[in-house]
Amino acid sequence: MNEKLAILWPEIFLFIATCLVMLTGQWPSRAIRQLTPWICAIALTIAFFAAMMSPATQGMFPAIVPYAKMLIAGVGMLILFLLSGTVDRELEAEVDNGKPFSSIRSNRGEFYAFFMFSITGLMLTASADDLIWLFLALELTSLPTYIMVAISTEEKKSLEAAVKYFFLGALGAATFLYGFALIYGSAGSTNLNEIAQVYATDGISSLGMIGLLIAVIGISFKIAAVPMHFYTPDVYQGAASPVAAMLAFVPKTAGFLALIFILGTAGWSSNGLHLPVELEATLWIMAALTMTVGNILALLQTSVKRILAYSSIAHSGYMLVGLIAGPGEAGGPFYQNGIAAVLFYLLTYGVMTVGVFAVLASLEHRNGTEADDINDIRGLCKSQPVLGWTLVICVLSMLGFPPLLGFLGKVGLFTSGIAAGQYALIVILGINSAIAACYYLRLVATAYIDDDSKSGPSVYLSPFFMRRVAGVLSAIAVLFLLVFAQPLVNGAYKASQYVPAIAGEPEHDDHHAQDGNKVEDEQTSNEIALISND
Amino acid sequence: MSQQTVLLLALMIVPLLVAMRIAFSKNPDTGYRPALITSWLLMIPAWKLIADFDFSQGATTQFAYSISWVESLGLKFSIGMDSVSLLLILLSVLLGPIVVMASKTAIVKDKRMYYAWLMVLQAAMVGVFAAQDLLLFYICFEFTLLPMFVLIRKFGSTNRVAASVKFFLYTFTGSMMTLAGMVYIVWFVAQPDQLGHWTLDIATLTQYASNMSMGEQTWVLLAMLAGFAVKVPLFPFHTWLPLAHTEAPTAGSVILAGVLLKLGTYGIYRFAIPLAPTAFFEYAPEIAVLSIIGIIYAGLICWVQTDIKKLVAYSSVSHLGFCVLGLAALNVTGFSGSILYMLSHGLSTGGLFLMIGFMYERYHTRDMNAVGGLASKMPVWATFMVFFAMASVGLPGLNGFPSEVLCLISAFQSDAAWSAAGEPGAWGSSLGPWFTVFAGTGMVIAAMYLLFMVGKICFGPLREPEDHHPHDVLPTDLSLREIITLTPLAIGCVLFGLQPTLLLDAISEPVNNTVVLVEQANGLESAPSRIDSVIEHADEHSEAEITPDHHTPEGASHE
Amino acid sequence: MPAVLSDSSAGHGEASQSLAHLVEHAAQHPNTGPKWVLLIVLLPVLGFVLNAFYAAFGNKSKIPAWTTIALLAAAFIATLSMFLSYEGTPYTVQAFEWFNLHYGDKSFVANFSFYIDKLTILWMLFVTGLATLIALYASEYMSHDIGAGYCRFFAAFCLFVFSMACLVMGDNMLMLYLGWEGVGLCSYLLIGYFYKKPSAVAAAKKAFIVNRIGDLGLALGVYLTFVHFGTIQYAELFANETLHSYINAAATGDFSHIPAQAQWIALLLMVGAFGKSAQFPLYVWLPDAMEGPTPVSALIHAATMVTAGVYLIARFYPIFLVSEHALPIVAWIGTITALLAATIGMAQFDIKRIMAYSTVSQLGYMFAALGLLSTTGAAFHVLTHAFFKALLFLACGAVMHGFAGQLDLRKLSGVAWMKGWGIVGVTMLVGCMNLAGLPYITSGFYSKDMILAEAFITPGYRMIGWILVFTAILTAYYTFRVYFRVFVGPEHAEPGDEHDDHDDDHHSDHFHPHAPGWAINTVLVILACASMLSISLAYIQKAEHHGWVGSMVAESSASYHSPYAAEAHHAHVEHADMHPVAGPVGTAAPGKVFGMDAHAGMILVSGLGAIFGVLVAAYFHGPKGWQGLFIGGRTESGKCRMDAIARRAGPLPRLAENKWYVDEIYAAILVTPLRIISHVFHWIDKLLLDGLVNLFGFLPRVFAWIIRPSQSGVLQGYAVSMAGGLAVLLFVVLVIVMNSGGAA
Amino acid sequence: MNHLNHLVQAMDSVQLAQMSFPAELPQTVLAPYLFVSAAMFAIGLIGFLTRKNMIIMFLCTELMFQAAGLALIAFGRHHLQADGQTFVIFVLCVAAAEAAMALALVVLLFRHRESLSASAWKELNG
Repeated sequence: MNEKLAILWPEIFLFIATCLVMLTGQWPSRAIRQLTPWICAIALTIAFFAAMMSPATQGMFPAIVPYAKMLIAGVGMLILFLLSGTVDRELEAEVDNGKPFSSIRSNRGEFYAFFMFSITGLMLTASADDLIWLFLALELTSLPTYIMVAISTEEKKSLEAAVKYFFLGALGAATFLYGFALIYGSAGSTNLNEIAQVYATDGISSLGMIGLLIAVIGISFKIAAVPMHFYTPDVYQGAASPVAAMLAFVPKTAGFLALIFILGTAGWSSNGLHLPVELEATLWIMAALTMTVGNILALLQTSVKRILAYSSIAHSGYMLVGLIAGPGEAGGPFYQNGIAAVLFYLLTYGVMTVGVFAVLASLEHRNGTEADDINDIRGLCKSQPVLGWTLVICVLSMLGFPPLLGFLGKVGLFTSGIAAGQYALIVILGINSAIAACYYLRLVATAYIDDDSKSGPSVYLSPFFMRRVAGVLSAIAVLFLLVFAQPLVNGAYKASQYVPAIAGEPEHDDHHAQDGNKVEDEQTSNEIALISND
Repeated sequence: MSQQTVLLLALMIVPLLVAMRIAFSKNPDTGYRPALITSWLLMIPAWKLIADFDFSQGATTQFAYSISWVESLGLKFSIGMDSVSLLLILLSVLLGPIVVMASKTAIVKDKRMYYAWLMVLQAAMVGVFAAQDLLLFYICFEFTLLPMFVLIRKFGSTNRVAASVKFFLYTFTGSMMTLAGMVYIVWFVAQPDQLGHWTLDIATLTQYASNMSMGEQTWVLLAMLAGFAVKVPLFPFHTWLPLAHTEAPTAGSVILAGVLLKLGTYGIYRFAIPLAPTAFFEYAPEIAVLSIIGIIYAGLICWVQTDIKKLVAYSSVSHLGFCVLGLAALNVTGFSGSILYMLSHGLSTGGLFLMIGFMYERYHTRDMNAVGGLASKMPVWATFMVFFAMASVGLPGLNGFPSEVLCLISAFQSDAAWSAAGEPGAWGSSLGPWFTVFAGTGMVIAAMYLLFMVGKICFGPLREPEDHHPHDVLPTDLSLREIITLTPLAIGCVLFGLQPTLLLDAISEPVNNTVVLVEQANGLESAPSRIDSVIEHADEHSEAEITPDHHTPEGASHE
Repeated sequence: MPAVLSDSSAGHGEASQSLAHLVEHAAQHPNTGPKWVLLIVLLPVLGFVLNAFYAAFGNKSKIPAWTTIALLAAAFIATLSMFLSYEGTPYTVQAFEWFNLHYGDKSFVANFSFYIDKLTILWMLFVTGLATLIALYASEYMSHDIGAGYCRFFAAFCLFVFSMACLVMGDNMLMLYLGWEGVGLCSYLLIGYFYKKPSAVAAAKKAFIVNRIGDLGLALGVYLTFVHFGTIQYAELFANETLHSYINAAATGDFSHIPAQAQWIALLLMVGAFGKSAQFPLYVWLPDAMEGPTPVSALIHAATMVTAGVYLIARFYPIFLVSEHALPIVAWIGTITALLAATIGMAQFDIKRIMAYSTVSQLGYMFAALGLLSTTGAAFHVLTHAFFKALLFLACGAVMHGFAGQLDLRKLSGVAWMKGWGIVGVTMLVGCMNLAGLPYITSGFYSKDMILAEAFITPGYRMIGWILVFTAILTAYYTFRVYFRVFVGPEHAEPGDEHDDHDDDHHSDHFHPHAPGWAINTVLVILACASMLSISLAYIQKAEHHGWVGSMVAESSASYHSPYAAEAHHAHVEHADMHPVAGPVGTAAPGKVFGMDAHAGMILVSGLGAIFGVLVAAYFHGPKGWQGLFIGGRTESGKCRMDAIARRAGPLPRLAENKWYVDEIYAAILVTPLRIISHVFHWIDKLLLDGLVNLFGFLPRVFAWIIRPSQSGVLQGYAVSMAGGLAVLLFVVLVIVMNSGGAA
Repeated sequence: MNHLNHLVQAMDSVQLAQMSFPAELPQTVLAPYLFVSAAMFAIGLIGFLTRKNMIIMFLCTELMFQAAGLALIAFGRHHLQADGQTFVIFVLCVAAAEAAMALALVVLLFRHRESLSASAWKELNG
């Protein structure tokens, strides 16, 4: 119990902060109202360090928690900056004009609270070891985002986005819930480790396999993978850019963590280092379709947000390759560890995409509507050099242009895919990166090169400084982490360490003896040995 | 970290710093002066490097420097150079001031952007040739795309958007495959029954790669060629080049022809051949056939061009065919010849592009029907034009000739049929006389189209566009600056033509090593004296330096 | 008979060894010659550089000419002293390393160094000598270009001499190739000298490209030599044991043991020779080359460059000997060319072109000589021809210069009688007599006779002999046709349209020809004397060799003594009858002419033939009176007896005048198809290849258009797609699993 | 540790179950439950796909949730565990939360467009 508590400190801090935020957000005095985001920031910081301290757990992914939560807290911080000023804009304006503050009309409290809830849910997903927990965490992650989409702007399109997102989300949730049910039915336990144990011992029954498939496909709604991707562009376009950025990162991360756990139960150990053929086939098709569909549909878009939405679909496709490749042999190096590649790529993707959305978020038309059309960023490098370069850097990084951060992430996927023998998939990945280059280059060229500056700038800086800070921070991160990528890669590698369940109880020891070169391994094995003794 | 290493680093870093300095300057029209000064100053470290390079051990990686970057990926920032890299680096450094000077009047707006990217390109090119780490090579290899993309997209002529996109996407697609192939090799070498750990060090990889099975090598070769053949460009993959060349600004064309195309052949020489020796040996005839088709096909296309820049662009397709032919011959003559070609082609074709650029600045057309007979109006220009055309025809005594001869001989002597007939000359892959005969027609065709070009643009009655009015800055004939720009190239052409043996000596050892590598991988018996001599060298080296960067390929010959 | 075989083959064994012996020293001690020999090469280079500077600084005087003349004269003197100081063993002098590629036991070495033996000296003597003279001539002839192209002309002129020197003196095949292409370049630059004239540009291009075709053959020959013998340096090559074993085998006509590689070398080199020396089928460039200034035509396209092919074959005679088919082909091609060119020459009206075709024809004789195993004959004819053909061209040039570019023999008459043209007339007569080969008094007669005789001596070539005799008659005819039409008879001259826009000072209404100045006359006189004096060369050292030239050739790699000739000579001297001897064309007895010794017979036949040709020319073209030898009937410039016959002869004259439409045929069967193919390729590239690329680039968008409707924006639609997708996915996976067989 | 706890939980859940049900549920009896739950899921799905009214669509999702719930209970009973039921409790809570959210959302939407039809909202597409 208490060792489970030990890894939950970040969530606890976040929850406390959430409760505070609900109050302060509605507070009549502006000073305190404006504390709200800072409280979140402090909480995220604390959570970050708490995550850093959190110990290794037992089970399949003993070390994933710290990295995952630090990643979430880190990118969450960027998103938090980005979210500033999303809601209550008119309200505050009125207050400036001397109107009294009416807490009824204020959304700030809920908004930040929902954000914190979502982040909390995400962290809980990272530390989940039980189907129930996983289900609740996923729902906690996604439910608040529905509302955030709805209230992110005053326009109708947000509502449309919200309704689509909500209903389809419910559908997806129902789907993977049903999958969970079948898994539980087949394994007779809701604890992931035990499920893995059962599957390892007496094989995966076809009931369980169906459950796994349905669960995987259901969860793929969160990562916006084919065939569950349809909502993505509409929702991203409908939501305000900051929220869209959050949607690009938070549910995706949750989905991938959940997928890692679910697939972990099935294990990457059938016929060599592969998933069971059904799962592998499913994911293979999903990966191939996802990247292709995402990229080619992005080619036709004129709305930057839609382009980013489709590119986020494509990136999910890339990351699925890592999932298929799996962690490789126990204690194997980074290059053959697809999970590590995915965890690293999640980080890089989060940073890059926040950067691009931040640029969009810090531009707006005269009437306050935010920039979206590709012509809005034309000649940005001239009119707004900082934003322009942020855009260029982050987009190039998304394109995987060497040597930027995105390239390193992609290399990880390449190596793991090759090591897992998924050559066809890697070729598809390569071709898709080339297709993607087409529209990423369009963005770069529009912002940087093709400035036929006949018409003056159609967009203006939005008054929220923190958004630009978020953008610049992520751009800097893309450049800075590219030089100092090693600790991150290494962190991802450590986090991805996978302890496959072994048929039958007693063999724990010698199993761990045979790849006992990792510290985490040893302490887990000791604990397990201790348990199995008494 | 020795002083030379610092200089080598300077060759890469100084341009980058200057690029930043230019990019962050307030005035959008600065850049020419700093870029010019830098590119001239870079000559100093370059010559120092040449002076300090120990040519007696040309195959050894000298001035090596390595610092870990992403250990988990095995990615190191590790640079150094053997004689081949050294020469190619020199070529890129030499072209630096030339392209800058050539751009003075051609670029009128956004100079800041232009010269900044030119400097970045400079750094990237040096990086490609200096890289001793597979991934680092790939990074620089790819990175050259971006500056070129900007140069074409921003400073190109009418059809620049399409050109830039095609250039970028075509090469990018190919090199993604290359990346996959390279990763496969690294993964293979990392297998426990091979080296056993993940390394990206080229020399180390070279030792183990040949253990791959034929099938594996074939796929790897295809993957790598996908990138390199597009870059060269080899026959069916060349269509991006004429477009890119015609649309690019003069400096862009010069660099493209001078260095960027060589990345492809360099990649084949440095990676495709040593990392997939058996497969390359197996498919050398097919590759050679492609290159020969390229020679003839592109040559004939040149013959019917009216756009002079397109003509020269196709001519480089045709010329690079010889280069690849030499590589496909897989013997010392071939490798020497085609490395010579890499170096010399840049001078003559670069010169031609400069000439065209200077003409274009004055007449704003590339159509040889609209403008021609300029000899009577611009004699100096015409003289240079004829000179570079002749260099490009491969006139003996000028730069084109030695490389061409060696490439053709190499194909001629490398024929299994020779040895089957018990006749001398059998050596290398199985190409044979017919390859030389057909490739040789390229000589005639080259004469055909280049004289056609010269005859139209230089000779005959003077033809000018109706709306032609003299340039407001430039004189009618070449200005002093332009002559100064051309002179180094012209001198280079003559030196290459008269002193190829200096270069041949410089590169002989690495070339010999590569040949030995290929022969051993294919179990060919090769002149024992050769192997012995090379192995001694190897021993000297292994005493000289033990660090892993300094594995020479024939290290493999020890086990 | 076997006895004969054996000892003759033994004799040949000695022969090959003598060659080995000759080059042995040079092979073992390379680069031991005196360095000052390099001057011969360096002085022209210096001239080139200086002239380039003059051009750069816009010199407007005759200084370029004087510089050139001085330097070339110096080069000639250097050559002369090289000749005088030659001790009988070849040596090499190295300027610097050029190609030096060692790999293991092989090595590809071709240094920038020079191989001096008597063949080299022979060629260099007349190259530098004539170059000096013609430079002097040009200094006046080109004077109307002073300030414009003057420097350019002399720069190219010097460059040519340099290239020619490399060609002749180079000590390896790559140096020869360098010179080979170098002279090609210079002829390109000089033919295209009047670059504003499209015809000149076209001619220059044609010359270069046709030559380039030959060069390809040469290059391949060089490569094959390297592949087969492992060296391309003369000394090593000629000392090569393999080669000698081949020679000894071939000497008895036994080619069965000589590998095809070795036999191919000669065939490939031959192509190069045909290109440079304007042999059929590659001769078409030479007549067009007359677009260049006349001195150029005289030096490059008559005297020196075009003999490079002869030099090539002579230099590599050992290699040609070991190829079964090479020499016969050379002989026949030479003969065909001689005849064809002569027939065309007969029908031309442009005197310069007539000279051009006669050049082609005479080159044909030289090749025939080489094919007929008489290197001496070839070399001798090269030498004599160099003098009298240069003379003829320069005389024609003087006319052209004086009559504003008028070259049509129908529009000129009696030039010799005009004021100041006497020297031209006389020297022209000398040249014509030599070309016609009038017996005993002309050097052309002796050199030609040597060739004809060989044709009859060498078994199996009698046919060639008769063709060449017939050609000799034609030669005499068309040569004197020119003389009788242009230089004698009633004085008449129409000015030509200026061939270049430089001096339009005089026009037809008040046209007065300006007679040649001292420089031209001097040169003409010198050349006339030279071509007469070179008769003596036939007699010097006649005893041991075929004259002086023979002695020169005998101490070089071109040295070859035809066993048939030897037997014939032996029989002639001993008054014995001839025995069959073994030789390259098999074992047979040497031939006779009308039962007498071939030489004696030929003196009669060819002498009479020449006289007959002259008489015919006189009858048809000669003016009334003694100028027409009393048989001529021409009274005005435009008309002559020939016209009537030509009219009656039907299409033949027109065909001949239009060069048998060879150019047109080439255009039809080679150039046009090639252009069509090129255009096809161009479109293939544009549409097919680039189209495919664009298609692949476009394909993603197409797919996007196809699947875009799935993003309808309707909630239900999405839901349906999701559910459908899920179902399809599960189904596909089911199928896959079924196929792979292993459901978990 | 938590293995231990879990064993304990499993133990008393078994006892608890045996108090109410003497014997564990055999496959033959389990099957109908699963069939019903599958049917519910299918009905919910079809309803979701066919009906335009957003409230009804939402109810259909509820139906699908409960289908999963039913399956969970059946399995829990089958394995003689309380986990199934526990899970269902949570599912119910989440469903409730979603219901609240859904109604709020629907009301909001209805305010903007006087219609409950989901197909009224299709500006964002492509």
